[in-house]
Amino acid sequence: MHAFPLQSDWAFVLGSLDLLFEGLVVTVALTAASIALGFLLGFPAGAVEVYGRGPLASIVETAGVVLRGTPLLVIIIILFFVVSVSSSAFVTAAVALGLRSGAYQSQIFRGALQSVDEGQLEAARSVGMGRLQAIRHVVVPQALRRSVPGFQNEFTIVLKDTSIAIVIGLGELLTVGQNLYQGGQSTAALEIFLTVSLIYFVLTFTTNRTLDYVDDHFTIPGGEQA
Amino acid sequence: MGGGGGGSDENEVVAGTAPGFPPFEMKQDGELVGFDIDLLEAVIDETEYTLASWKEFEFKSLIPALTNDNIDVVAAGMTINDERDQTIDFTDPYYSSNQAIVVRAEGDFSPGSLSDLSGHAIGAQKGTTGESVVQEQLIDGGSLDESNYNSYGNYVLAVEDLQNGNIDAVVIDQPVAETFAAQRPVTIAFTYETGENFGFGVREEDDEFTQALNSGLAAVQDGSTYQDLTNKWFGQQ
Amino acid sequence: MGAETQESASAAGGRTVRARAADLTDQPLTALAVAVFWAWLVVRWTNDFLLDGSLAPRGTSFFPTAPIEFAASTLSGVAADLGVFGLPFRWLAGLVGFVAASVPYLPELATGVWVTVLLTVSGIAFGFVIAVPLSIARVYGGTITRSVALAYTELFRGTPLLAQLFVLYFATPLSIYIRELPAVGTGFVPAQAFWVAVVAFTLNSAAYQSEYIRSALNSVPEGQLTAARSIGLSKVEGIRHVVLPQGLRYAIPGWSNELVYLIKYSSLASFITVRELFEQADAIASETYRYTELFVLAGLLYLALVVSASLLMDAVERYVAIPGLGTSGR
Amino acid sequence: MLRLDDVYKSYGDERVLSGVSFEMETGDVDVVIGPSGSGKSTMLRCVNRLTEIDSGAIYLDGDCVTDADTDVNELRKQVGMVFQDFNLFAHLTALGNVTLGLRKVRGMEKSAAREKGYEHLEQVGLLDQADSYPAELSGGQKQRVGIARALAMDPKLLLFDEPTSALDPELVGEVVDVMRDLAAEGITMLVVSHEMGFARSAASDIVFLDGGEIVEHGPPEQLFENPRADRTREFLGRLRTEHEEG
Amino acid sequence: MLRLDDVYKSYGDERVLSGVSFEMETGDVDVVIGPSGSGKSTMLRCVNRLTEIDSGAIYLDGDCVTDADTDVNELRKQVGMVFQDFNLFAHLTALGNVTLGLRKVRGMEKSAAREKGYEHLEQVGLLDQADSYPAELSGGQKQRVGIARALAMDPKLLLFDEPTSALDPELVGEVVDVMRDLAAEGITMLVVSHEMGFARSAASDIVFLDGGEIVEHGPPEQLFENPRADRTREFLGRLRTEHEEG
Ligand SMILES: Nc1ncnc2c1ncn2[C@@H]1O[C@H](COP(=O)(O)OP(=O)(O)OP(=O)(O)O)[C@@H](O)[C@H]1O
Ligand SMILES: Nc1ncnc2c1ncn2[C@@H]1O[C@H](COP(=O)(O)OP(=O)(O)OP(=O)(O)O)[C@@H](O)[C@H]1O
Ligand SMILES: [Mg+2]
Ligand SMILES: [Mg+2]
Repeated sequence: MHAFPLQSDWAFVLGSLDLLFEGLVVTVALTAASIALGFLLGFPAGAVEVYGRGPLASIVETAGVVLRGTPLLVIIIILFFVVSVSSSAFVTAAVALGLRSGAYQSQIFRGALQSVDEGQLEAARSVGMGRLQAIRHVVVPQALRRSVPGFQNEFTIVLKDTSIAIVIGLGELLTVGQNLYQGGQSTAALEIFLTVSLIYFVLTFTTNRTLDYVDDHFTIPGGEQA
Repeated sequence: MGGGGGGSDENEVVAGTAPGFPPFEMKQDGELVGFDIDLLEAVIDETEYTLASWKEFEFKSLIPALTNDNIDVVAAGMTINDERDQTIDFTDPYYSSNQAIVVRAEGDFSPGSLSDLSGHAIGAQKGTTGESVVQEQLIDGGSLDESNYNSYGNYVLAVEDLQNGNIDAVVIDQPVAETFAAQRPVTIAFTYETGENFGFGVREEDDEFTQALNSGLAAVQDGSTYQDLTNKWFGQQ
Repeated sequence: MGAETQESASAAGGRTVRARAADLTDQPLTALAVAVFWAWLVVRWTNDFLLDGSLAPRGTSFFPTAPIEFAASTLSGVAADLGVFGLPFRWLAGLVGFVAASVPYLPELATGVWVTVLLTVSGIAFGFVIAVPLSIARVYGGTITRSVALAYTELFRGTPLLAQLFVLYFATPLSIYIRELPAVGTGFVPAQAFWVAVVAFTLNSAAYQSEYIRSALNSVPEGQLTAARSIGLSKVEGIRHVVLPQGLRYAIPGWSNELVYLIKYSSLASFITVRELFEQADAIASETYRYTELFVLAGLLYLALVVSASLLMDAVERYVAIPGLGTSGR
Repeated sequence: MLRLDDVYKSYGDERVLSGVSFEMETGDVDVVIGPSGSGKSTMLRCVNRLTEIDSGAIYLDGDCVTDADTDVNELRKQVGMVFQDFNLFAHLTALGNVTLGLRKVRGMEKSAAREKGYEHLEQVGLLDQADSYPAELSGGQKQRVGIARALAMDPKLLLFDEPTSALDPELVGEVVDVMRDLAAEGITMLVVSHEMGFARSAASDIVFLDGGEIVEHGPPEQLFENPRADRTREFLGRLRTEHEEG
Repeated sequence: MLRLDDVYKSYGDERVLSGVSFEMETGDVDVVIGPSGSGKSTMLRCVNRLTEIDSGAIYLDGDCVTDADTDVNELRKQVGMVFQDFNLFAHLTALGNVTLGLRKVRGMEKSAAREKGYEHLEQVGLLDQADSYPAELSGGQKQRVGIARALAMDPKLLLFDEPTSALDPELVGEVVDVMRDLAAEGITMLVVSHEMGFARSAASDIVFLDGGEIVEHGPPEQLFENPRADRTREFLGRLRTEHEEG
């Protein structure tokens, strides 16, 4: 077998932490922007899929199927080179991730809305609330709580998938890492990848724990179901 | 200038490159540096245009980025060839390079010509001349099976895989090969004369800008700047 | 009572979910398109891999492009003649032109689809084998097995797949071992990079699958295991004969999602030189600069794969359905 | 006050109500009994239009409520409903359950709604549990919150659909006691229930529904002691052997 | 045949059984009654060791079953259990539910297991429903499958934990009839139930449990007509008003 091909160069990685941090900031900003856009698209889309009918519902469903069926890599490339939504790599990546996340968030919210017992809606209607009122005051508050675990998953996925923005050269964490070992100063590729992975891991782990905490905080005492 | 560069000024241009191609362009301490970078800046200084900023892409994304007005000029060690010329235009050549065939230093595989490569696993960087050489001279000629060719997003990964033993040779631009040979346990087995030239890539319709770059380039080459930059970036040879 | 309401509510929810997926996938047009897609693939693969190009030389399309191109130019001619009113024809011409431009690339993309399918199927299948014990360890294991399983899951879900691919391929000697194996890299058996990708997808997917299965196991009412134990089955037997058969059925919808995810994420294997669908499209595009056609085409092929997978999983779910049990129910 | 006039209702091919007519006066407590699937719940749900009827008409205080242009939300303010499985709003406390309608439907101020909410929780003996969430309450307590929620809207008529059948035998008493109190206060109620104790002591009339038709309708003494129809006798006989045998 | 000897059991700080001792003979049918939370289910579950006791001992046919080295799977073959909410295996047909234990525990051949399975389904009057899945059965039918499942293992003793309390009033009869038949066949049963009809007509003894202690234990006539303890009288009084009042 060949000698282990990668030379160990942790000092280089340590010296480059400030650069990695800049990449991290881009990663976090991109995640936040994409999740927010995804929520703005996904929540109404989920509601339309549950309560909507007619052409709007089928348009939303079809768009969801297409977005969920296409690899993010392809979506990003198409948005950047074919449709050219923006000359900014950041905006393009945020739109691509946001659209796709919206398609998935719509499913999370749809599932959560549907899991609220039919009787809740009936009970709300039978004290005289209108349909929208009943959805707004009774179904949505319960559904949002139930969607926390799915949302947590989605958050993790988006955070990690920001790394795919490397294909349009966005200077996020992984791109910065790649540039480091491709700069001719050091070939510490493994060290860089391990470091970058560790940073991602810490990010996902802490966000998940935070969201767990949020989940606990909003949990209705004694369980979810009446 | 043409669209997307983002410069509000008519004469501001945005340049695109693909770092990871030392010594032509790479990132050091977060800064974009290299021969192409210095050269294009010097050339543009000679014109009435100003360079607003640099944008970074993967190499293969540069041409679509140019045609989509994301950038106005490509400076990325890009070889002038017919296929590219159908899509974009090039300035006059600013550097001549051949392809080097790089193998493991301690390995027993030491090819002397392209035909020796047949039956071996070969790598190159996606979208580069090296890839075209493998494609046109070997695969299309039937001496190399398609499945024996690996294409990489970047030279560094190709050389990594060469050291790993997954491929037996990498086809790569000569100056870059020399940089690697100096740093890694790899060596240049032979060079393949393509007589290829690097040029800056520009949009087909931007004739005015192309002419400006050409005269700027001539000015830089006539003065001492070009020689200074060659010494700075290829000095160790 | 509470548990029962919850159960039936989620069952009802599950039914609607399925019904909706079926709405889209049950349309005869979709089914027809998927059938044509697979017929083409199977013929193509047979021709390329088994018959050594006897129907059509490898890399050459089954369909001639000239007539389609002709149709496109005729249509745009008509559009030009009609002026403003020619818009629909211009659209149609664009569409037909797109088809004409795409046809020559289809054979090479079909090879990419083969690799993508093989990668996905191996990843999901091997991943499943790891995921079942992993999820059982999470639900029924002791402190140690539980934490080992948890650590595994957190590690593989917490780091980017791209990084996992990189580490496995460039930083471990895995590819060196694999390339010594017989048949690797010959005929329709892909080379070592592919198998490294299979390992990565297996390890990664096992983590995700185990989560889906775990929550499905949790949704099997506790009373089921109690009842199993009260007729004298041991804990392991009770899990094996009572909890798993139900839990795996509950897991089907989540598991289908994971399959779809894997189809799409398999495009990341291009990063370590695997010539799957995306890499194939990308390689052709960087040669021909027909980015639009190739990426849209690749997107459509992925979509076809994803829709096929949903149809398949719908069928599986219907096939194993038991009245009143979770997913598709009565 | 409430009048059903030849009401028909089918689900698909299955006829569930076929020509149901009956009437009750303000202050009446009518108890509906009948075998499972006979259409009891459906009849109740038609009154507040959770289910739409196919033909016939339903009048509340002389107004036809089954007209297409009746405001259903307005109607439902006047007709409270208590469900078999409570359907309390799971994300709200007992007080929240009672006040949600007051605030969102009646548009009451928060403090006024709270005050009225406490009043009705007291009425069902649950002042202590005002801040508990549904999951923290026993079945009997849940159902009493359900009753308070309906009462808070000051309905003209209260509908109960098997309010005790989801309760443990020992908790039934709590809810029956509350219902008995309401009856004594003169609140008009239409109750589906097989609690014979309640039916005998509090009902003005018993309605026996079978196969979507009213088989017999009369005061409890008559219907229990001296049923006219054979079907009624048979049904009562079955109820009795199960509950009181031995 | 079954003897509990000073059995104690706590969950955390909460004592659930405190010094329970009693005995029953082969062929006996003992019915356990008592308020909610008094430890009835816990006592039953201790007998087949679904719950472990803290101290004391339980003997089945003279063998101590609460020894650490007793084979619990062996024990559970001898002690069948019927659950309040049935706990039928949701993925198996009625027949599959009955035969799973025969095949996987007893190691019987498929055909022999089927034959025996059909036999026991017939015993509970469900031969027709052998191929139905639990979700396709009514509550009463589900519970009868539960009984057949337990019977198929030929247990020495059958435990019933409130086998009818999850059933609609009209379906209770089905299950009570089957239990009465089993009692008549001389099968030893320990039954937690408040079905007074069954208790009066089929029980050998009634056990009244309250606060984790056996308050009274005796034949039904004595316990129902002439209870010695005040607590028993009070509890029976409450049961009666609810079920038979009016
Ligand atoms: N939404 C519905 N869709 C189809 N059929 C229904 C629906 N609701 C009720 N039914 C059918 O109508 C019939 C009468 O149902 P209903 O619930 O009114 O009976 P019920 O007398 O309340 O019975 P139970 O005592 O079991 O509650 C039943 O056969 C039932 O299956
Ligand atoms: N697994 C457990 N963990 C903690 N406490 C428990 C557990 N099981 C039962 N208990 C408690 O033990 C006490 C007795 O419970 P048990 O179920 O035996 O009562 P029961 O007489 O069967 O009541 P019911 O009539 O409501 O079924 C209750 O206070 C209960 O909360
Ligand atoms: Mg009903
Ligand atoms: Mg109990």
